Order: sequence, then structure tokens, then C-alpha cells
Amino acid sequence: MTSSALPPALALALILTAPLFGALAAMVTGRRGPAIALATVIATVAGILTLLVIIAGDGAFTLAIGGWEAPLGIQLRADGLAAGFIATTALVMGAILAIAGKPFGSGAQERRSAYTFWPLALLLWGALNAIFLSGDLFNLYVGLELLTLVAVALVGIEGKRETLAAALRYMMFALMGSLLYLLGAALLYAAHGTLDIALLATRVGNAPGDIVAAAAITAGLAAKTALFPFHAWLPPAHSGAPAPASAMLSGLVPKASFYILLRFWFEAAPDIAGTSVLMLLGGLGAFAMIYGSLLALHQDRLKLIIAYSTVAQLGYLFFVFPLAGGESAAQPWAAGAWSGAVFHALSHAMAKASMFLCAGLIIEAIGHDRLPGMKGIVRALPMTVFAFALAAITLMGLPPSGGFTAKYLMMTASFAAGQPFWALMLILAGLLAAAYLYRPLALAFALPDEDAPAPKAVSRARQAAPLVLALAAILLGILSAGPFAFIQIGRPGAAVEGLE
Amino acid sequence: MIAPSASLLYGLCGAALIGLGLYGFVVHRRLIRRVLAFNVIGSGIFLLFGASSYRDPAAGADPVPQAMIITGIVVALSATALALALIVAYARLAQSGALPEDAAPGADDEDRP
Amino acid sequence: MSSWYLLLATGLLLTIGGALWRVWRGPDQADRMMAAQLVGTGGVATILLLAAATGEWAMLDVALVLALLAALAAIAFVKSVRGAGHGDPEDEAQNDAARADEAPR
Amino acid sequence: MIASLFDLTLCLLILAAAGAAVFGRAAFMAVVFFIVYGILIAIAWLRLGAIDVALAEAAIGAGLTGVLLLAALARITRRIDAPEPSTGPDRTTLATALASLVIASAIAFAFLTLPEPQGLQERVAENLADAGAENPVTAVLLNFRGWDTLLESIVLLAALLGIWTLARDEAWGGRAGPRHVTRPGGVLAQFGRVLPPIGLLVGIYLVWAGSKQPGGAFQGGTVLAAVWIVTIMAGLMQAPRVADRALRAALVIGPVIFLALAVAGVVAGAFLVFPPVHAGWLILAVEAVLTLSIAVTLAMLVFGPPEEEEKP
Repeated sequence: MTSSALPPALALALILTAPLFGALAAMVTGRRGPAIALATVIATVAGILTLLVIIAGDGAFTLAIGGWEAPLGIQLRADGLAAGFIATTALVMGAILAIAGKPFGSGAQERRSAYTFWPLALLLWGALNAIFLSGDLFNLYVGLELLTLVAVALVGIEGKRETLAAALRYMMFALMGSLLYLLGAALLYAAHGTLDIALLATRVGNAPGDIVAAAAITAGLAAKTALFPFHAWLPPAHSGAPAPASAMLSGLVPKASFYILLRFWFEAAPDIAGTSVLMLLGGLGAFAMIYGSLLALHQDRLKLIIAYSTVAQLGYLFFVFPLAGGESAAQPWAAGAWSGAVFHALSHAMAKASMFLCAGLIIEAIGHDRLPGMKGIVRALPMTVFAFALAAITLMGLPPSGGFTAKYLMMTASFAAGQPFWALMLILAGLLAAAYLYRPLALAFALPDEDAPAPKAVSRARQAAPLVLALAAILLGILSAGPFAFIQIGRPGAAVEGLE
Repeated sequence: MIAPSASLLYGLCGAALIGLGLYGFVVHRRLIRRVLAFNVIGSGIFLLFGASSYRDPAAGADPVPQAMIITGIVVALSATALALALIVAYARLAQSGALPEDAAPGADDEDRP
Repeated sequence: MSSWYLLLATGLLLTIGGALWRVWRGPDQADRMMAAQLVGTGGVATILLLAAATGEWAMLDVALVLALLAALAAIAFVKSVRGAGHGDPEDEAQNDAARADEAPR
Repeated sequence: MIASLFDLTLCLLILAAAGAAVFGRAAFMAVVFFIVYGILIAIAWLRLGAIDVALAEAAIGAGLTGVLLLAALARITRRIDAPEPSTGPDRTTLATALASLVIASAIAFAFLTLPEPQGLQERVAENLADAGAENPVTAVLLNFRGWDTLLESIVLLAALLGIWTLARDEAWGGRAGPRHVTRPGGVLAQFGRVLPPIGLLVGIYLVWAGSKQPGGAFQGGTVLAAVWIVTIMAGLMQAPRVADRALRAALVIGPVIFLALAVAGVVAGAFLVFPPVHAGWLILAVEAVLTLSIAVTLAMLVFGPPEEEEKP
């Protein structure tokens, strides 16, 4: 290795280990959570900036851990897609950790939830980074398990009866999901002697073992991404946790399993996909979209609306499979559909995290999140309501947000592919999102009830965190050309098709 | 008659264990039984994995799957420990060993502490 | 020679089968746990025979660990019968939980 | 031929034990069957040439998991062996049974039609000289796939944090788990004196021997954890307070040193490197601290969250 290998290795080492170091330090010291989180953010962001510069300049690269090349060792893969997810995660985590200082801050005595929140949050971050950089299916399994256990713990952190039930329900789905994923990985190794994604791409065929493995991996990851019909665990789990935890759970955690699905279907096993399977995945996504939206319309608690909206929004991530997978993969529209889905995943991460943080601030101000109580909240929390509105624009897919770019790309692809059904579904999704997000917004601007108690004040600085996230989601749309080119770096097939 | 190899027998045994555990996981309402079934499925998968890497006894067992299985066993233990602690904490508050949607009337009598 | 060891080991497995049946039958919790301990002992013996049959003496470590951990399971059982951390096998106090075993009456 | 007879008998026993663990009506019986099942699976691993896995299964599958299940069962129900209400075969159970059968058959079919094995035995053997451990499994765990192992040691801590969050707020900072009382001079107390020294020796031996023959940090750590659990259950010691700094340091020391080593690799332009010259002692050192952390974490997983406030 030459000295020029130093910066990439350093960047990856910082991104992978800083959150884990932070988590372990927080686990020992107990009452220094916020300070440790700040140090972690600084170290990780330094690594991410280095990584972004390297990838933008020299393109994607791999790093063999310990110098052991695949199939013996584990390869880290840093390409545009990985860096995009890592950067978005850092932004979202930064905002969440900034706002979590108050509810989980340190008092004179160490408190239970104030103690466990910080190491759990940082472990969640570490697990996400490990997943986004890994190029090995078994290593991804370990990362996914770390993520799952941490997420379950965060769901149950309030320790109430309903949240424990939500955590248990989530755990049961997640356990099943990991087992299925593990089964698939075991079968793939047995057949091909490797679990490296790049090597598998050249070896996976259409043998029965490969098909069973692909089915198991897909079903397992779909359960973890809460794809219909495995969605039942999501709304109670995401709405029951405290706001900073909800923001992580809804904005970031399902993206990890979706990311692995994306890697698996488009890189490890691109040839195995039959049209019917891809159609099934897209169809389930469409069901999830309609089902989640309709239920979101019927909720009268803000956090439940946001949580059901996640079911819907995760649903149309799956439109990417019929549009860009299988026979479509070689077509010119595949790049657009693929990028659209990635844009959607990234902008949803920011917007949804922002919304949950807003909900948390509203609860802080009025003590609950029942819709009627939100009347006139705009007077007390103008910045929060503004952030909520901006996030809503992204989720509805209105211009100029990142959500709009995502929908535009996917709709163009769906017309080009001669599958206008998906475009129709995307339009419907936007309309439904507008409908269920209109209610809380309208109430926020309504006249408050005469006898309503005055909301508690929330500091401007804390209201800024969700606003930054919502603005970032809008900026992703305005500046979409840069990110669009960036996430394509290192994508298999991107070089052949060229960029628009 | 050709004797079946160890790999073949244990591999099929693993597949059968996965099926057994799957059935138990879906049918049982009491959470502790589902955790048990989860562990049966897990060890079935490990057995299948181990058997498939021992198909050629002359080459010896492949150490890479062995390491992965050890990792998997530890991960399964972690998940089991957390799940059981959640079940205990939930049972303390809800007086039930099953989730609300699964708790059939009269079925949770025995779970009262 | 090694086939003899394996044959013996197979015979041991059959006795383990007998112990399994006893775990199923019960009727007391203690009976079931004792039968499980019997399986543990049978398992240790089986492993010793396997080690002799194959000449892989590292297998003896597995037998050692199995024997040690079986004791742990037995202690955990004794503890679990008597709620909240108390319990001693010689304790004369009533062991309702252990006796009220075959429930439907 | 006799070997096949042995394997067939063992498979049938395994299936019988698993079936009883799944179908058995009483939860307690199911747990006992699961413990038995773990013992049998450990023997199966020996037949598959995987002594390291057999050790892990004997220690974790048959040992610790069984203890966890027994303890949980005892805390959930007073009458711990009350049978589940018999529902009888209805339409859903039949459909589930059918679906499970289909899935198991598909998996079996996939297994039978696997292509020629192309394992990594040779590649591991070629690189073993540079790996710092003679036991190939240890070499894979600590060196070739060390990143998996590092993450896995953190998974254990994540589970512990998750368990600790389940404590009641008033109990936070107190001693983990219920307080154990035994009659001084009773069988259990004696047991607690005899077993630990032996276990301590076996645990340390397993870690030390792990670089040459089957064994290693996880197996040794589990045995050491078992020793500590026995001592505390026998009432000879009390479980530590979760706010105890020394305890917390012991929990994280292994992963911290492993992580530090991973970052140190940056100097060589890589991540998590064991330089071949120093690999031998480095791996032994990492294993030693990892064993400590694993043993403490596993024991704390079994003790559970703090339950009562410390009384002055």
C-alpha cells in the first residue's frame, strides 16, 4: 500500500468507528452523553467530508479489511450510493442529537433513559454506517442485527405497556426477517463459496438454491422494511417512541434494509429477477401506499399520521424493482428509476425525521399530540410549523423539493418503460399525502380555542433542528443535478448508459 | 448399498428443523414459545449451513462458515436475551405472556403472575 | 476398532432416547429436569466415545464444557422453581410450584 | 455404515427433541426439551467436523440460552407449567403446517441441488501462516473476518443496553437482577464453592488453547460467565450495580481495544490489520480482553435489569 491509500482508509475508519467509540464512551461515563455525541458528530463528519471529496475526485473504491481480499476477507465498498446514504444519515443524526439534549440531558443524578439513549443512538448510527459501507452479505447480517436490537430497545425506551408491546411486535417481525436473510446468505455461500456482493454477481445463476436464497433474503428484508403485508409492527413502534427515537426509527432504520435490497437485486443477483417477482414487489408497494395513506387519513394523533405515512412512503420505494430491475435493467430509463428511488429514500429520511422532531416539539409545547389540541399552534411555534410544512411539501412530492425530483424521475421512467400504472400510483400517492398532511397543517393555522391552555415556550435553537432537515430536503430538489451525478458514481452499468 | 453421508443427513435434518420452528413460530401465541421456535429455526439454519460446508469430508470442514455460525450463535443469544427481557417486562405490566392481538379470552389466565 | 466405538455410541444414543421419553412423561418438573441431566451425562459419554473413535482428542473439551454447563442449568432450575432468587434444594419450605405440575385437575 | 446409523439415530433424536420443544403443551417442558436439543446439536457438530461450533453450541445453545429461558419462564408465571389451552387443529394451524412443510421441502430441495462445493479451505490454509493463529476458525474469526467479530461483540452490548432500558426508573443504578439468597452450608452454597475454580481453569484454558486448537474468546467467555453466574446464584457474591464504573469499563474494554487496533491499521493504509510479524501475540491479547468483556456482558445479560433500589 502506498501513502496515497491513507486518506481513503482514514475516512472509512473514522466513519465506521467514531460512532461506535462514542457509544462505548457514553456507556461508561453515563452523564456526558451530549458532549460525547458532539465529539462523535465532529469526527464522523470529518470522515464523511473526506470521503465525499475522494469519491467525487477519484471515483468509487473498495478497501479489503485487514488486507484480505474477498472471498477470504470482507470488502468495504465506498461508492456514490453508499456515500449518499452516509451523508444523509449524518445530517439526520446531527439534527436529532442536537435536539435530544433536553429530553435526555444529564441531571445531578444519572437517570435510566438519559443513560441508555445516548449509547443506543450512537450504536444505531454506527450500525447504519457499517451497513452502508459493507460489501459482504454476512457482514451485512451482523450489522442488520445490531441495528435491529438497538431499534427495538429504542422503541421500548419509555417502558410503558403499549410501547413494550410495540417493541415486542417489532422484535418478532425482525427476528423472523433476520432468520430468513441468514438462510439466504447461507445458501448462497454453500453454492458459490463467497458472500462478497461483487463476486456473487459473477456467480449467481438460476439454480434452485439461488432462487430459494433470493426469495428468503427478499422476504426477510421486506419484513424489516415493513413492506405490506409485513407492515403491522411499524405504526405503533414508530409513534410510541420519544420523538428523537421516532425520527431515527422512521427516517433511517427502514432505509438500511431497503439499501441492502437495492444492493442485492441490482448488484449481487441482477440476472435472477423474473418479471413476475419484480411486479409482485412493486404491487405490494402499491398496496402499502394506498393502505398506509388511507389509515393515515383516519388517525387523530399527529405521530400516528406521520407513522402511517411512513408505511405509504416506503411502499413506493419498491416501484424501483419493476422499473429498473430484470429486463428493464439494460434499458435507458433504468438509471432514472433507480436514481428516483434513491432520491426518494434520501429526501424521505430528512423530511420524515424532521416531521417527527416537529411532533416532539409540539408535544413539548402542548403536552400531547392529539389533533384538536394543535389549533393555532403556529403562534407559539412558527418555525416548527414552517418546518413541518416544508417537510410536507417533500412528502407530497411538490416542486422544488427532493421528493419532487424523485417522483419526476420515477414517473418519467414509468412512462418510458410503458408501465404507466406506477406513474398513476405516484400521482395518487401525492394526492393522498396532501390530504392527510393538510389536516394537521390547517389546524395549526386555525384560531385557538378560547379555553385552551397556553402552550409552553420552546427555544428557537431547538426549533431550528427540524427546519434544517426540512430545508435540506428542499435543497436536494433545487440542487438535484449534483447529487444525481454523485450517486451514480460506481453504479454497475452507469458507465454504459451515461448520464443525462 | 451406499451409506448416506453425514452432510446429507444433517442437512436434511436442518431443513426439517427450519420447517418445525417456522410452524411453532406462527402458531404459538405465548411469546416465550415463539422465542423458543426462533431458536429452533436458527439452529436449523446453522446445521444446514454447516452440513453444506462439509460435503467433501476429504477437504475437511470449511472454517469460514464455522466462524460465521459461531458469530450467528452469539447474535441469536443476544436477540434471545433481549426478547426474553422484553417479555418479562411486558408480562409485569400487562399481566399477559402474549401480545394483545393474540391474547384470546381465557387463554392468558395461566400467565398471571 | 473405531466402528465398535461408534456402535457403542449409537447404543448410548438409544439410552438418551429413553431419557427423552422421560422428559416427555414427567410428571414433575423435577423429573423432567433430572431426565435432562441424564441426557447431558449421556451426551458427555457419547462425545468421549466419538473422540476415541475418531482420534480427535480436542472433542474432550466439548464434553468438559457440556458437563460444566449442565450444572448451571440445574442450578437455574432450582432457582426458577422458587421465585425471586431464593431457593435451596434442602429447603424444607413448600415447593408448590414444583408440585402443582400436571395442571388440569 | 455404522457411522450412518449413528448419524441417523442422532438426527431422529434431534427432530424428536425439537418437535417436543415446539409441540409440547407445557412451556416448562418445552424449555427442558430445548436444553436437551442443544446438547444433541452439539454432538451433531462434532460429526460435521466443527469442534469449535460444538463448543459454542454446548456453552451457549445448551447452557446459557436454557438458563435464560428458565429464568424468564419463572418470572412470567407463577404456575410455570400450566399447559397452553388446546386449540385443536383449526384451519389456520393446518394452513401453517402445510406452508411450513412446503418451505422446508423447498429448502431441502435447494440443499440437494447445490452445485459442487467450493469452500475456502485452501485459501484459509494458504494464508494461515500470516494470520497469527494456527486454528483456522480462530484465524477467520479474529483476523480474516475480524470486522464481523468486532461488530458481534458490540451486538452483545446493544442487547445489554436494551435490557437495561427495561429497568424501572426507581431501580436504576442498583444491582442487576434479583437478590440471591441461599442457606449457608447448604448444597447450593457448597456447589458455588466447588464449581467456580474448575470453571475458571476451563475457561482460561479454552481461550489460551483457542489459537492452536478448538476454543476461543466466545467459548471461553461463556464458561467464565457461567462461573460468575453460579457464584452469584449460590449467594456467595452479589451482582454488581449497573452504575458501577469498574463494571462498565469491563464491559467495553474488549471492543474498545479491538476498535483501537482497527483504527491503527490506517497507518498501513488499511483497516483492522494484524501485521503478520506481530499477529500472534496481538490476537492473543485481543482475545484476552475480548474474553473478559464477553464474560461480563453474558453474565449481565442473564442477571437482567436492576430490580430493587439499594437499601442503605
